[in-house]
Amino acid sequence: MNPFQLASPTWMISPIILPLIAGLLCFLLNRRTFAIALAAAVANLLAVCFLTYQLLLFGPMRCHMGGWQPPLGITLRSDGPAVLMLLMTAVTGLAITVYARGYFSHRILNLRQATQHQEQQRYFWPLWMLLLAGLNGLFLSNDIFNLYVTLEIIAIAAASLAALSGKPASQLASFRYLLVSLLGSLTYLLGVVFLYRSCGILDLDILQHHVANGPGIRAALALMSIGLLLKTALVPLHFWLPPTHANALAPVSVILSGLVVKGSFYLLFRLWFEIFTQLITPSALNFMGTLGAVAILWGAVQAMRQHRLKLMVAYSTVSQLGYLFIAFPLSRIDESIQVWSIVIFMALGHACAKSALFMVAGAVFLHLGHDRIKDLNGVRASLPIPVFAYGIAGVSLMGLPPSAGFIGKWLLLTSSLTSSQWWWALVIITGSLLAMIYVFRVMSRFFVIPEDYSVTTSAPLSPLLEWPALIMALISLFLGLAASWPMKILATGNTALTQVFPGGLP
Amino acid sequence: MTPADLHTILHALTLSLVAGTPLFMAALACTPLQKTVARFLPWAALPAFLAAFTAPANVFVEVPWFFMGSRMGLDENGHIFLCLAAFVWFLASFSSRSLLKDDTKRARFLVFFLTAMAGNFGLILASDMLGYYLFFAVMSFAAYGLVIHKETATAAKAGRIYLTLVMIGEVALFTALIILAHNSGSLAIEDLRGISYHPLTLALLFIGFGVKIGALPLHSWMMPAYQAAPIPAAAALGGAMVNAGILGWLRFLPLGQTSCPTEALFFIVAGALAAVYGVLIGLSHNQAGALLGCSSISQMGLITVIFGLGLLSHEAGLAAAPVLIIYVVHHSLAKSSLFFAYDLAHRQGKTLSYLQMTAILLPALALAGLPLTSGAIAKTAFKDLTIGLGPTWYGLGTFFLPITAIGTTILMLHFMHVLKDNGKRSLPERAESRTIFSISFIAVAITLWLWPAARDSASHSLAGAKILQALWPVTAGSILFFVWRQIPFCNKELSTAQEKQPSFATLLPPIMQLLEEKEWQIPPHDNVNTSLHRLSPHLRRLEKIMGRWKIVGLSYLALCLYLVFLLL
Amino acid sequence: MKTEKKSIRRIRNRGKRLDAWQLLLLFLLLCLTTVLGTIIWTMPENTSGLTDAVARLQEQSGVESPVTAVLLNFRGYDTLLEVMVLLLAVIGAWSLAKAPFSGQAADTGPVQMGVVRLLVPLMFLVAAYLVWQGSHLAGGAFQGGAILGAAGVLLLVTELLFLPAIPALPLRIGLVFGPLLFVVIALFCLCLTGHLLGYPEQAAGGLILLIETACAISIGLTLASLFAGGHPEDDHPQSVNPTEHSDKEEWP
Amino acid sequence: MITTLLYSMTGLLLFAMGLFTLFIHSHPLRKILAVNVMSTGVFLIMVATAYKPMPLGNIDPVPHAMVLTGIVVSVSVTALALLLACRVQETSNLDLLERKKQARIPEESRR
Amino acid sequence: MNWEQWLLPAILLSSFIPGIIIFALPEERHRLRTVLNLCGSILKIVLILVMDTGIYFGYNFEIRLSLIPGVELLLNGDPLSALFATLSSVLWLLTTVYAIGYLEGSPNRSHFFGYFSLCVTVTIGIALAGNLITFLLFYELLTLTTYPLIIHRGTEKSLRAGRNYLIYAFSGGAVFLFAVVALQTIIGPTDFTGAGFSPSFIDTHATALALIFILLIIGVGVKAALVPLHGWLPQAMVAPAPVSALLHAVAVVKAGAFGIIRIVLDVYGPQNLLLLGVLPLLAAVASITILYGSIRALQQDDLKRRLAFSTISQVSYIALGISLVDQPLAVIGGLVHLVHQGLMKITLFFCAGNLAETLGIHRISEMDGVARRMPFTMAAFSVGALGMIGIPPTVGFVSKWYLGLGGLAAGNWWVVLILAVSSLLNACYFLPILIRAWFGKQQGPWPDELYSGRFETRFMLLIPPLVTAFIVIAAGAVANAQISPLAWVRFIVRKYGL
Repeated sequence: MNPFQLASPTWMISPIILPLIAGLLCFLLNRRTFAIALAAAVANLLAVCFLTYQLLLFGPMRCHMGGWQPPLGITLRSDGPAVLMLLMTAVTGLAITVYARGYFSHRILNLRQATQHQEQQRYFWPLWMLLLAGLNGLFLSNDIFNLYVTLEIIAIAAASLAALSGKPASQLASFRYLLVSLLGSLTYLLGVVFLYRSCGILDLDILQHHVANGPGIRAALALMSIGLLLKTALVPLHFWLPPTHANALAPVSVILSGLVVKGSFYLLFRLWFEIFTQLITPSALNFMGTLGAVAILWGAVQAMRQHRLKLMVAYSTVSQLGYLFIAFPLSRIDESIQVWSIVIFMALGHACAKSALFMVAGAVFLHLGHDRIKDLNGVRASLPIPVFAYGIAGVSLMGLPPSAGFIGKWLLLTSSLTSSQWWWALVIITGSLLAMIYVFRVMSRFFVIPEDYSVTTSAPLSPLLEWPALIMALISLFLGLAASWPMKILATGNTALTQVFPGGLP
Repeated sequence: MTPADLHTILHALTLSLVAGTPLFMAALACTPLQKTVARFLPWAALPAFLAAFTAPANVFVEVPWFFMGSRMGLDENGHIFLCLAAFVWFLASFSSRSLLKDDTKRARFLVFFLTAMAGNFGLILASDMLGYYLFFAVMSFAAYGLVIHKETATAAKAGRIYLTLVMIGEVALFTALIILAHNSGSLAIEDLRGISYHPLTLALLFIGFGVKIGALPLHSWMMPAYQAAPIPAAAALGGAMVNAGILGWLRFLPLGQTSCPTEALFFIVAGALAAVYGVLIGLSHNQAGALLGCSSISQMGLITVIFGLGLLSHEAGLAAAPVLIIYVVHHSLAKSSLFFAYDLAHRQGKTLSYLQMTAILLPALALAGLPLTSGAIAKTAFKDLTIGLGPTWYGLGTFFLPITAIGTTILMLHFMHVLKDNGKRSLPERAESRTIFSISFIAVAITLWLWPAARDSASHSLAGAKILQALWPVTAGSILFFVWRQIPFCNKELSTAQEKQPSFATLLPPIMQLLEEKEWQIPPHDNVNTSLHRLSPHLRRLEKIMGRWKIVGLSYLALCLYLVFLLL
Repeated sequence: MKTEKKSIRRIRNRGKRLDAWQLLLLFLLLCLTTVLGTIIWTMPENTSGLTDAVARLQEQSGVESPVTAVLLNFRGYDTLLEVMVLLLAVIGAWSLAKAPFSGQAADTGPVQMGVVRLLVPLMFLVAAYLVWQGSHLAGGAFQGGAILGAAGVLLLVTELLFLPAIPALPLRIGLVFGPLLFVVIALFCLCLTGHLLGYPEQAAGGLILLIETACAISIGLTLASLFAGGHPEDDHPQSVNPTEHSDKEEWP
Repeated sequence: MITTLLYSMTGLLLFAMGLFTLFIHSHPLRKILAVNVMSTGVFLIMVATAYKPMPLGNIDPVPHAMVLTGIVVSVSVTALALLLACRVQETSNLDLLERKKQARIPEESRR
Repeated sequence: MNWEQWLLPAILLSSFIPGIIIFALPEERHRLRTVLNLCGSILKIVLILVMDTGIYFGYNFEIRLSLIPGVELLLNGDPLSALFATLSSVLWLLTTVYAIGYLEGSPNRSHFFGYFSLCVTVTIGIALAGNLITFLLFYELLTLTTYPLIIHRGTEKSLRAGRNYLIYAFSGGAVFLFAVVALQTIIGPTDFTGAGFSPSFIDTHATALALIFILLIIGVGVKAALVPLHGWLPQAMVAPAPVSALLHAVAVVKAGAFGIIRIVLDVYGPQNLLLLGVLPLLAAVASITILYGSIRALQQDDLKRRLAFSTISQVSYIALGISLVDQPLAVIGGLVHLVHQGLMKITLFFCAGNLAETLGIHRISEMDGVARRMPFTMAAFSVGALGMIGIPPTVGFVSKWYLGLGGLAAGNWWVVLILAVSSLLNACYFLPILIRAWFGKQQGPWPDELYSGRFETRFMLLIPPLVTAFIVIAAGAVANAQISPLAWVRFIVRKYGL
């Protein structure tokens, strides 16, 4: 079979291989690293678009690595959710790549520490490219052990990136992050062992049909879930996230908050709602939902009390992740499928909005040299575009229409009410209100223009720092208007989804 | 275009000119043309005259687009009232022309004066409820500007009282009209015939128009307002605008349609009390304007009584209506004449000559019902009405009417007395005011005698018994007045005693106190929300504890165990 | 006073006795272990895993050792990513700091020198053997690479080799060589057979050996680099002020 | 059978011990070691899984491969963690910093 | 795709695009900005008039965009939306003119006018919304776009006001969202059909539907400033005068009131609401608000605050009228007051802004004799104030008249009582202002006289209030004509088949 023809599933490897090669080249070569990374990011986006097109044409596909069929070989699979996550990663990734360029260029302008900043940039590109490859691998992989390896790639790359700024606080946070990641990975691996011991199968498709009802598998699911929860930073296991995300360099924060946490969550969700669906008990779903609810409230309350912009944004991530978990108990009624659309919308919306927020935070930081919320007065005048982006992204976080966050929240609310679990709806609504408070606490500062305000910073920000943020924010806003497209992708080949919406899909 | 069409158009044009001319002039007064407007001020009333004499009766022009569907036209009463109003306004504007020569607030006066005039004419033309209400309101509010024109403290106070009462009246009238419109299902005044009146409606109507008339509990604006307003404006107030209230009652009360004896009794009692009260309170004043106001209260009390009588029964109503008209014509002419006399005295600046005094005595004592005057005709008509109503009300005509006549005589003589030494300095244009007074004097003297509708009463009043009956109260009053003049303590300056008027502004403070700053507000806070601010350290500590490794371990293990437990 | 004493006691007790939280932790841990242990205990042991599948396809893998077959052929993709993990670790390590560099010449005694001289070539030899042996017995790139790495560590410990002193570019080439070759071969296979890492059956053995050799070298270098703990002196892009590092002898 | 169990239980115990150390001890080196012990425990269970008693035939090579991969990963992570710990130790006292971290406002970078 | 469909987005874009361009314009380009603003608003008026005509002649304007199943954006031009859209667009033009004059020479004008245009876009969006979700969308966006306007001055006070506004508005929005979702789970799509949902739902979900109705009203009641939810409005007075004018007359408060109308007439439908029996509650709240607002207004010395409380009071007339939904006359009164209140209140705010901007007068106690200095402004103010009291022939009377008739028709005498008391209270707090201004004697110099020129104030500031004041009288005087707000409202009511 010709691997280059239109219907070939082999195209699936391109989102993995392209950044991988780019990462190797970035490390190998000294010059033009940005060009390589940018090319890879663009190529990745094109590849993912192609995959989407393929998916819409031919439905879900599997790619057997090395031609070996499961159960022995490793399989990649592209289906609706995976492609959507890939799209999210690719778009955000491109924005991050551009933004990082602007960020580092701006910092290198500061001659005193130019060498250090150049070093940071030098290692940023390979790490970021490999991380991208790892993420894409995670979304595509259909093999439970291969997933472990991708998780590790992500963990190491992410921890290294988090420590990149070279400041003690970030290194400490990164160390902790690494340990937590390891703990999570090991717990996950232990689960894998249990699973393999029970079934002797690593391929998810086969597992899905061969899930025996034994305690081993259940323990495996529990262990894998806890490991992934740890990596996803669900309250009470979120302690590592805010310092890590807040102390990293701005592009890194964007990567960590926008993409990395989504990876582990995606895996967790897939395990629960695709593979081990039969094993899930209502009480377990409710338990996850409760944790999610606690996360929403706790994260929001913590975000409200922060004095630094980046910490606030980081805690908002903690809070927003909770929404993803609220989807768990709501799945029961709808046979666990509509829940996909909820999660996807929340995740997409959050990824875009949070990227924008961290980009703005980074721009503000570069502009002012600090990000203390109470001293942010008047930024509007000097940084109109980032402030605008902040506002729009904030709208998405708050779940106001027409953002993607709104669609997600709408679906959540609808599900919670149709299933007569209105208490989740209350939590969701409260969460949005708290989000409003923390978003606008900063927003109002941006708008105050003191009498004696004058732009004091030396260099004007490059457009590379401003526009990616705005574009991401706009995407998060208008994704809601274009919500039927993700729905269509999600539904492709998913018979269950079409059953849920008997009236037909848009 | 047929002649009929042409006729209709002409009719409509005339009618719209009636209110339109003053309005247009009012608009012009806002421009630099105000001097011209002031010069041509009397001409504003001319279209009204024209309409009153030429417009066919009971031909109505529908103006569906205006307001909420308007109807304009003149019925029989309308002709009379319009004529009367036009006359009074004409004289008043004539008189104010000179007043405005060098008034800095000329434009303002002109605007209010002309607007009030337009309102007054308009309401007479309006033959639908809302049109009436519209022009009534326009007139009432514009009159406020006349009352307060002098901008003195007393004027301000008079204005406040006037405005408060006008507002109460407007609201009451609004409510009454809504109820009427609801009950009749239409806005036309004719459609009110035959509907049943709730006592509440009657009460609201009483209040609504009673304010303008000065019916008893609502009278208190009259004295200060008549005193405070410039005299021509006061003449318009007392001679023309008061009639708007009467016309209102005439149109909206179920006079001659239904009998409502209880409410009628209320009208009668209130009117009778006002008739007496006006006199009594008048004796404590020694300002000419205020005195005329008191006299109006008293006279309007009598009119209220006539209304009360008319409400007693269907027949009574039919009988009362012409009496009312006669009385209104009489009163309004006499009262305006007195105002012009006051104006004359005011301007002349020195004591009036005996000829003048005698001339002024005519309208003054006409109010008291001196034989051979219009007052005698009106009172005769009144008396005839009471006689017609049977023994119950007979006493009203024979006993009560003379008493009020005595009172009025005293009051009027007091007025003359006050007038005699009122002027302090000489003002220009005495001649003009003399002319005006002469015209009004002639009007008072001859109108009712020449007027066909009053012919019966006129001839009645010439009967010897009637003359005697009318004469003795006047005589008695005069005697009493001179006696009263001799009693020293009665002549003290009483007029400064101002009445306390409970206005809404004074009623409200307690409520306001009650609500002061009770509004729920999120307490102001600088940085973080208050409660959160207080909680902040705790939250931080908790978050820190949750970040400790052993706590993390605990939660990790607990979650792990629990999940295993849940899944197993 | 009292609180002081208390705090002193607390400080003294720290590390010796477990406080309530720790006891609770221990308890929970025991519970979890017990539960998991019980599950393992009761787990039915009837699955043969993928043994049969591997045995069935062993022929086509091009190597005799089942582990190597799984590692580099059936699940070669895992290994590809795993090599990336190693590389990532190096990049991460390099991003953290510059390798410590004393700037002093090695003060090596004769015994040490002798041992090194003896051991390092031997290690190279063993490594080569392990890689070659990987195709039919236990062994392979990782094992070989580990030995190579150990040799590097030995050199580093004896300060005979200054990793930081090696010009960055060759070092980077060495590090990337294995992974890059792996990827290139994988893509090459893609062109040939239509599958990533789908070796043509006849060339499988050779290709696997090629990959293993390359990877072993890179892995060895990787491990040594990790031990060195940082990036070489001149590893940054367009140096603002390129500092000439002293010319120390690189090989004894 | 019993062999498998023995190895598995040992592995589990190692995992638990590592876990305990990771949570109780604050020194970074101990933590890193604890994680290593844990991973060793997991690998042990995995290897035990691969062992098949005679009737079933050969050992299972897949877990072997997995363990190999796992070891490599573990090595990489350990190396990175050690370096990170060193860096942290170099710049400041880890314990002190951890205790004070929340109290003061950390600065991302000084310009 | 035909022009009927594209007209609605075009209407939205006619202010959205200028808004975006204005954001991008540098501060100094005020001439271009002015041109853009005016062109946008005039174009919008033209388009809306086209729509009005089309609606009158029975064209169907509708465009839908389905997001996900159950969530559909629907723009729909029906007579009711035409009413609100026309009001908004006309007043927007005037406010724009006014704002250009008002902000002459002040900083951050790009920013201001950008949000200003967005705000109007969103308001028109609310008008054109064809189902509850679209309404919700624009309703929330309205909060967002007005917030920067409220805190435009950037002082601590305005920030506090802005924060309160946000908390109120978003809490309301959250409740609204919850209610909308709950409603949709029960009745399915919530398109504004004009008939409400099928009565069969009442049999099954009576309690839930009643509760949801209350929640919906709370949700929109925050913006409509119904009494326990009104706290943000007086504080929001720190905003510049054009913003206050916009907030009170056109955008925010009206959006809330419009929401109430939509919910009652379109979402639930009169019949269902009568069955549910929740309308008396709305009527009671509206009545309390009317009285409370008036009484609180009496206490204020700050002119804008007094006007703010007056708004609270006046807007509830709309709610009151709508709550008597079985009486067409009351509904007419409520609906027409939507327009009338807007006209009157915007006049008052323009005038208040003129006083502040020209003479620095903010308090009523400083207004003695101001009419002699600024006769035209005060004349306009007086017209507005008399309208508020309900003096004919202003538009205020027309609304009150219909409300009263409707109340009586429903057998609710207390409605008339409320109207009467409220009129008295209105008089109590407006007439003293007029008296001071016209007949008071100037006490010393004006607080902060900023302008002296040919006219009493800047030309751009003078024109809008005079125009609106003229409309206040004219629209009242020709209320019964073929083209008047009242006529259109009658058309609406006929369409709803009341």
